[in-house]
Amino acid sequence: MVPLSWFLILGAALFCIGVYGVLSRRNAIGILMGVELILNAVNINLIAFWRYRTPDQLTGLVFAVFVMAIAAAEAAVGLALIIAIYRTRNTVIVEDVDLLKM
Amino acid sequence: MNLIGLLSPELILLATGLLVLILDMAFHGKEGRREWLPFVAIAGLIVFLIAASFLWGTHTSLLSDMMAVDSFALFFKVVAGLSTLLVILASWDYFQGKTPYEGEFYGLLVLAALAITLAAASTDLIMVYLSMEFLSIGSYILVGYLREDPKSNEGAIKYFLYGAVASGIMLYGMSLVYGVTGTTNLAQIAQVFAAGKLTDDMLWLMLPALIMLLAGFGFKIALVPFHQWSPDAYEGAPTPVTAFLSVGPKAAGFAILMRVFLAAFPAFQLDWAAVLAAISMITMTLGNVVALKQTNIKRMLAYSSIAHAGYILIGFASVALDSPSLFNGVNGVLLYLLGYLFSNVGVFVAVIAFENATGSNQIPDYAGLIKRSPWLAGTLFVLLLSLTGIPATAGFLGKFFVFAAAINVQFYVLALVGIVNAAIAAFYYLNVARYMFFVPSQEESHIAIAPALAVALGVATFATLLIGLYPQPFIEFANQSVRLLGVF
Amino acid sequence: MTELYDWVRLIPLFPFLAFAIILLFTQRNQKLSTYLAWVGIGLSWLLGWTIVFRAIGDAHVLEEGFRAPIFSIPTGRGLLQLGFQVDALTTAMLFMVPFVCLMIFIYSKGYMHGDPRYSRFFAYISLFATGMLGLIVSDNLLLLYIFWEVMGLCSYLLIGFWYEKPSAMKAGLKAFITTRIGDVIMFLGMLLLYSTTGTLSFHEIFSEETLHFLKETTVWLPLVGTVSVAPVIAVLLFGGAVGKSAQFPLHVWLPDAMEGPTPVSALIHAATMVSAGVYLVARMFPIFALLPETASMSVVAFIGGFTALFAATIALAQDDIKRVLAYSTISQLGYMIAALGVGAYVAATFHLITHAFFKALLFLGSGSVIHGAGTQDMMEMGGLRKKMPITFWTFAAGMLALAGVPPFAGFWSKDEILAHAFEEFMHKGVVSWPFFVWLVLSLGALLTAFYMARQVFLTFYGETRSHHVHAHESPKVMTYPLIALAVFAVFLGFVGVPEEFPVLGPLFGHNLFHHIVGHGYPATPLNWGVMGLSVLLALTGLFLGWLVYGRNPLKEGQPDPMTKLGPVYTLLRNKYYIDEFYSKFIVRPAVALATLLFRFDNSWVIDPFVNLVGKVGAWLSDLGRIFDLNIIDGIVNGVAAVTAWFGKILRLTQTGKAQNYLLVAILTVLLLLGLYLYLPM
Amino acid sequence: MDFPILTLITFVPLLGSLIVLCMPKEKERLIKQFSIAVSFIPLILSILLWVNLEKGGGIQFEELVAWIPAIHVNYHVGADGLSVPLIFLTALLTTLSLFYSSFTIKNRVKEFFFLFLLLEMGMFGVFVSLDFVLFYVFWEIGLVPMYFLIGVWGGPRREYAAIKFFIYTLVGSVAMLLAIIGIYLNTGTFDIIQAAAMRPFVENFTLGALAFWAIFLAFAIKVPMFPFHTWLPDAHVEAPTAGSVILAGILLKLGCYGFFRILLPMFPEQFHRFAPIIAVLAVISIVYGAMVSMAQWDLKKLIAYSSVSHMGYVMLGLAAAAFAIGSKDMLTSQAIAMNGAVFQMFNHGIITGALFFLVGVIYERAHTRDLTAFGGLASKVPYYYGIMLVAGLASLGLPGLAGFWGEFFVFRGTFAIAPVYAAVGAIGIVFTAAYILWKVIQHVFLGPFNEKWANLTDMETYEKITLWPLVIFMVLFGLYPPLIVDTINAAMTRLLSGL
Repeated sequence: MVPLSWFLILGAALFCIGVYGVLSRRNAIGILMGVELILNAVNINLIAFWRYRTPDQLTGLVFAVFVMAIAAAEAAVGLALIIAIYRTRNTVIVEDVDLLKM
Repeated sequence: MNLIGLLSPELILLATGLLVLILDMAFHGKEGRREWLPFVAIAGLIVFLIAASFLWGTHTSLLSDMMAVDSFALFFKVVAGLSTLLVILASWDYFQGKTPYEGEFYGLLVLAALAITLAAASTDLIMVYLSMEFLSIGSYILVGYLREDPKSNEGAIKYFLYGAVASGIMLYGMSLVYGVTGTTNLAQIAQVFAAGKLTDDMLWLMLPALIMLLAGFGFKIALVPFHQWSPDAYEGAPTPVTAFLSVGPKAAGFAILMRVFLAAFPAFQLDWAAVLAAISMITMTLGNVVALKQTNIKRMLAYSSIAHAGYILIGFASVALDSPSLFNGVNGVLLYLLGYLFSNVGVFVAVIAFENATGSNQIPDYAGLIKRSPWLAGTLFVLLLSLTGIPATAGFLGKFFVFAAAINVQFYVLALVGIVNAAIAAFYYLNVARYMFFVPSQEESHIAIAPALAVALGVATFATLLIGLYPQPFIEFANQSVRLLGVF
Repeated sequence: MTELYDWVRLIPLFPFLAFAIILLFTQRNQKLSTYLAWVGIGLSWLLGWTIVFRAIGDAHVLEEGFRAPIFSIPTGRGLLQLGFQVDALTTAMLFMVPFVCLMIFIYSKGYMHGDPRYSRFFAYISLFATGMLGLIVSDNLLLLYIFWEVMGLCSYLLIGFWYEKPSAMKAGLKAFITTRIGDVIMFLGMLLLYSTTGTLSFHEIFSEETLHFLKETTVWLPLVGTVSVAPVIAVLLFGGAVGKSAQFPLHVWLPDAMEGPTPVSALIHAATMVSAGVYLVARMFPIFALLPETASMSVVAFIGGFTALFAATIALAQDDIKRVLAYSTISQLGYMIAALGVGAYVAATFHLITHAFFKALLFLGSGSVIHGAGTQDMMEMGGLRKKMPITFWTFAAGMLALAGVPPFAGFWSKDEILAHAFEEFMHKGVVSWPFFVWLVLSLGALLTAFYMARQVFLTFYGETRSHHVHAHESPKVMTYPLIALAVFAVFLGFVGVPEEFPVLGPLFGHNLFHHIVGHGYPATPLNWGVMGLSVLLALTGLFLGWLVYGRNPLKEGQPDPMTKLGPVYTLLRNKYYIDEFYSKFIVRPAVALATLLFRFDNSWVIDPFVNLVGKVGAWLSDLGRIFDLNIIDGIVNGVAAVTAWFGKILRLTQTGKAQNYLLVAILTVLLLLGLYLYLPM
Repeated sequence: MDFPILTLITFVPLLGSLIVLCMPKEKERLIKQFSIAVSFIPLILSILLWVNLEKGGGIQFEELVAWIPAIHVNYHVGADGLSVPLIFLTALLTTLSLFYSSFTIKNRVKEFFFLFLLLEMGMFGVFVSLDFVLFYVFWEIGLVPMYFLIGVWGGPRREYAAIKFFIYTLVGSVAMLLAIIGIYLNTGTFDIIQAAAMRPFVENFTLGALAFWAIFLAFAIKVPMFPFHTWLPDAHVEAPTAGSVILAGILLKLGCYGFFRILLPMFPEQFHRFAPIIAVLAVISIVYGAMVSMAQWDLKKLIAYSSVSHMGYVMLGLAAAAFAIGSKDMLTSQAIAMNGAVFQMFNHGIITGALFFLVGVIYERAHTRDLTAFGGLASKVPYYYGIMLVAGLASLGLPGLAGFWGEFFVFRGTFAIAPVYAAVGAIGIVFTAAYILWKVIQHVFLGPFNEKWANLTDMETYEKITLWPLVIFMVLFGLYPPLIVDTINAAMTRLLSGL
């Protein structure tokens, strides 16, 4: 069957794409998506590790489930904040949001 | 003690938080402010503290080793309770006319406190993650609480984005840890390493894992270079929230940092201690020197709190739990946090009082404060002295212990950088004092302090001096709390 | 019965009390102040002479000395004992000092009459008397030094007594600082002595074993190397004497000291300050003479001899009646020092005493002249003989004494010095210091006689050379002291007549003076040749003086014949330009250096340091900001470039600010990662 | 110890200051009178202290109460022949300063007297503390009131001077903090006496050297010694009269006291080894300070710099004593040097205190301190002239006045141990005479009268009352030194024999 490392590589790749997205997206929503990618990379890792190392304990699965749940909550809050910004500034382009600096 | 008993503090907080939210909702749209809402929250917090005090001395774990009930957790329960209490007092009439949703604020604050207590108690990576996210999400909302205020929003969004990514990275690290050890329970992780049956390539994975964890914790504590969200968030957030952020999440971050690293990764102490020492030097230096130039007191305090994170980290970087001396590092961190809690929140309370009266956060506007309100100036000065680390104040005790810890493990350089920073810090704290006392102001109008603020200020100042002058009980408390479950 | 000697403690106390009371309470009441001062010094005088006359008959005291301790200061486990004493030398001084002081005190009443700070004057001179009396009765070097300094202070106060006059003010300061320089050297000598022997008490220092110990001990000096300690101590102490006794090169303060009221000049030049220097050398003589072959004696002999001649020459060309006397004082002190330099201990002391009397007389006389004539410039005087007879006759007596005409006091003492020097020379048989001293001093005798003659003729003979001089005799309160002193100036010499001297020798108790102070020192044998020569020189000097100034006295407007000497005259008149030299090469550079240092301190120590703190702080803070903004942006842009590189696939983007932060975080993670991977574990 | 006299001395001022804090600030008369009254209590007690002190009895009047048992920190106070005179000096100068200020301080009276009493407590605390932490606490507490005294009631550049003073001292003291911890970790006690007895650093010289220099820095800045003196001119010049008096009179002594109480007993080996360096710095301080003050035209600055010079004597004596550690036959010279140093500390307190008061007196009237602006005042203000003359002469070490003995003993002790240093240092004596007599006396009082000051008034009664005690002490100790040397000598001999 497929070796563990393939999954890990997939996870790593996904993680990097997520990070890149986070860094490169101008749109706050886009960044949020990048974050989601990162979390999914994590999930892949967790599941893979669970399956290959401790299939008899559910730790990995449970962890993954929690991550998804939290991801959802996080996204909700994030979107709320983005909307608030949009209300006051009419933009979701993060680099325009720079009132606060030294 | 049964499960309910052991969990009672958390449950009480949960109940209080929900109760406040519900009450707020129930009475929504009614005329006038609901001044009594904070009372509910305060009452709840007091009950919480009392309940917590019953757990003194109990050392056990529950929820299948997800959570610990130990002195360490207890200590942070107290920290969380006290800081939240003070912040609620501070925000009493801050929101007047600023937002219609005042009630929720208190609810959220209480729940954030709950998050802190959970974070400090969690002994499993999953639990760590959950509690941290709980705290983070709460914090995001609090920072962005003034929806109409663009600055508030901006602070929130930056905080959020940074936090989301940071937790993502941390999480990736956790997944690796899990992968290597096959467990998420801190104690078991430690056992795995102790057993030493791991292959090298497995161990190799631990390094990125640890670093990623560090990134996550560093974000919470606002360690350089994971600090950059904090000035913006601090400045943007409503001042009471800033006060809370500068203490609560920091404390939680340290709690988790210490518990995870001490409980799960003692095997790697040499590695992470070195990294933490380096980070702590950078952190305090950068925080202090950047603070020098700030003219907005909130921003100045933001950087000063970064610097303080650096000092605190000295203690943990030079942790030596098995050393015969009293200065094992951890108790230094705890004492520092305790003193810092009162001093820093106190300073913020004073800032809020000033802001309420003048609407300004600019340091030059503090000119002639001694004339306008001697007590405000006096107490603020004492608190600033404490932050500077002058003896007879709480701040000195903390510095004393962390420096002692550094010397104890012969981290002389670390201690040296520490004291140099302490001297630099005096510049900007004294600068505020200079305006308050030396510079005459054209504005002579008296500044009235609302009773709630007065109480908060009084408590903070008193506690600062008490800890400074009679530290014995607090030291014992800290020494007790050093006992983490699973660690000796 | 030693009780009497115990009273010696009181001798300095009386004038001190007078000083304190006057200064604190009776400033308003001039009469009362005067009488207080008189009573103070008077009591000291009575007590002093009582002790003297008892001591003269008391061989034990004269040889062993009697000590009256005051208090002791703990020094670690030991004690530093301070006290007073009576011994031979003290007795001799005690005979002179209080009496001369008393005379001057009385005289002052007339002289200072009507001065706005009349009372304070008497307070100061009382303190001055305290200083001198204390000095001569001290039984240890430290106490001596203390009183020594007290006198320095008084000289400062009194010379600058009319401080409204800038010249007086400056003179006071000059006197203090100049003597202070000498004092510091002496201070070091004292320290060396103390730390070598562990004691400062005279009778302990001069005890056999200590002297022996000093003989043995050596000290390492930078530049010089290891030398025997005694001469070092001696020379250092001598530094103090040079300052106080106005010997070359520290003599410059004394002529300027003429700015003070004349009684002060009398005090300083006759009874007290300057004699203190000689007294010190005489007191410490055993140390000087411990190793005669070493530098100690020769230095003393040279300085003394040189000064004696050098000052005498300057005196030739001065017009100020007091300045002439001032330089004669310096010269005479040179005699004493030189005498000590050739070991003529007794002779030096003898000259010290006699000189004190007649010099006091001369100064008070000149004061009386000034008081009468209203000027100090001899060129304006003349013909005062008739108008001020008493002053004239007394002054003349003093003059003859100073010139060394027999049988006046000065003759005997001076002759003893010369004789001793010559004796030494004969004894050695080689041309060395004694010869030099004898030669120089004999020459000096000639000059002395000449300039004194010049002074007298210019002042008292001929006609007054200035229309606004309307002289009158001074009041009795001033003239009586003159007479009293004149008596001593004439007869005092007889106490020191050499034993062999026909008639007079036996008549006056076989050199009484030598019996008092000279035990342990061989009496100088009478030497007719030397004596004859010195008399001859003195008379020649007087004759020349008469030739130039007496035969046909100077008329108004006539130039001083001295001017015929041309450049030499100018040189002498300007005192060899030594003052100018000092101010140019010592004072100004010192002040300049101080200013320089201050500049340094102000702009190179303080400012940079603070500005460093400030600037560095600001700079770092900027750096921090740069770090937080620009550098990060920079990195970002760099990364942006990198992304642009494989942005062929993805759309080229530039990052937003919030993302900068994230970028830093992630870069850090990667950095740490890299570190760990490449650092050996 | 039946009667907690030291505790009373230390904390009565604190109590007083708190009471002052509670008084309404309109009641200025009351505040002033009350503060002065309060300051008399420690004064009387300190006299009792001196009277009851058993000479050579070592540490006495001890009080030992556990303060922070968790880290073995005790409230441990005590006094001996070294500290008692300084305690008395502190009490005396504070009382006089308060009295003087009650006439001269016009604005923000309440704060002034509150802070001043606080300051007094801090100073007492340092002199009585026998526990490092306690010592450090008081050491730092003294900083804050002085910071305000300079910053609020000071001259034109007061803010700069205040912050400079604070930062300099802070830098020093934080360094000391590390050393204190180091000592604790080596000895397991914060007790100064015990720790010293344990000789923490005999086996580890290098570590000891580190700690030594750390503490040295703290004290040297306070003294101040040559390269660290630069905060002093500003602080003195800007501070109000009373502030300068206390600053010069007491705060500088804190540093010297530290050298005697902590550095010498704790690090004999290191002190011995580094004595040459310290001696050189001391000599530089003496000569350099004297020359620089000779270059001043601002009266106050001149006296400020003279302090650098005079404290140099103290350090010289100390360094000399350290020089001879180990050579037993030097004990006498060592003791003499140390006696001289301590005596000099005391003298400098009264003399320079008096001088600063006198500067204040003239400044109150003329509103200038420029020496060139005066001239010939002697006949106009004879009383002032007289006092100034005495103080000045005492300062230049005229025998018969207190100043002489300090210098004499220092030089005597030093000369026997390190002659060259003493010889070079002696140059300072001449310059001191020069700047006192030439700059101060001559430019202000002598010469033709400057008509500008035609209506200058002589000293007021309150000014006389302020200055007489100091003058009396100058003369008293000048004429009969055993009065104080007995006390000091006993303590010093004990201290030295302990090394």
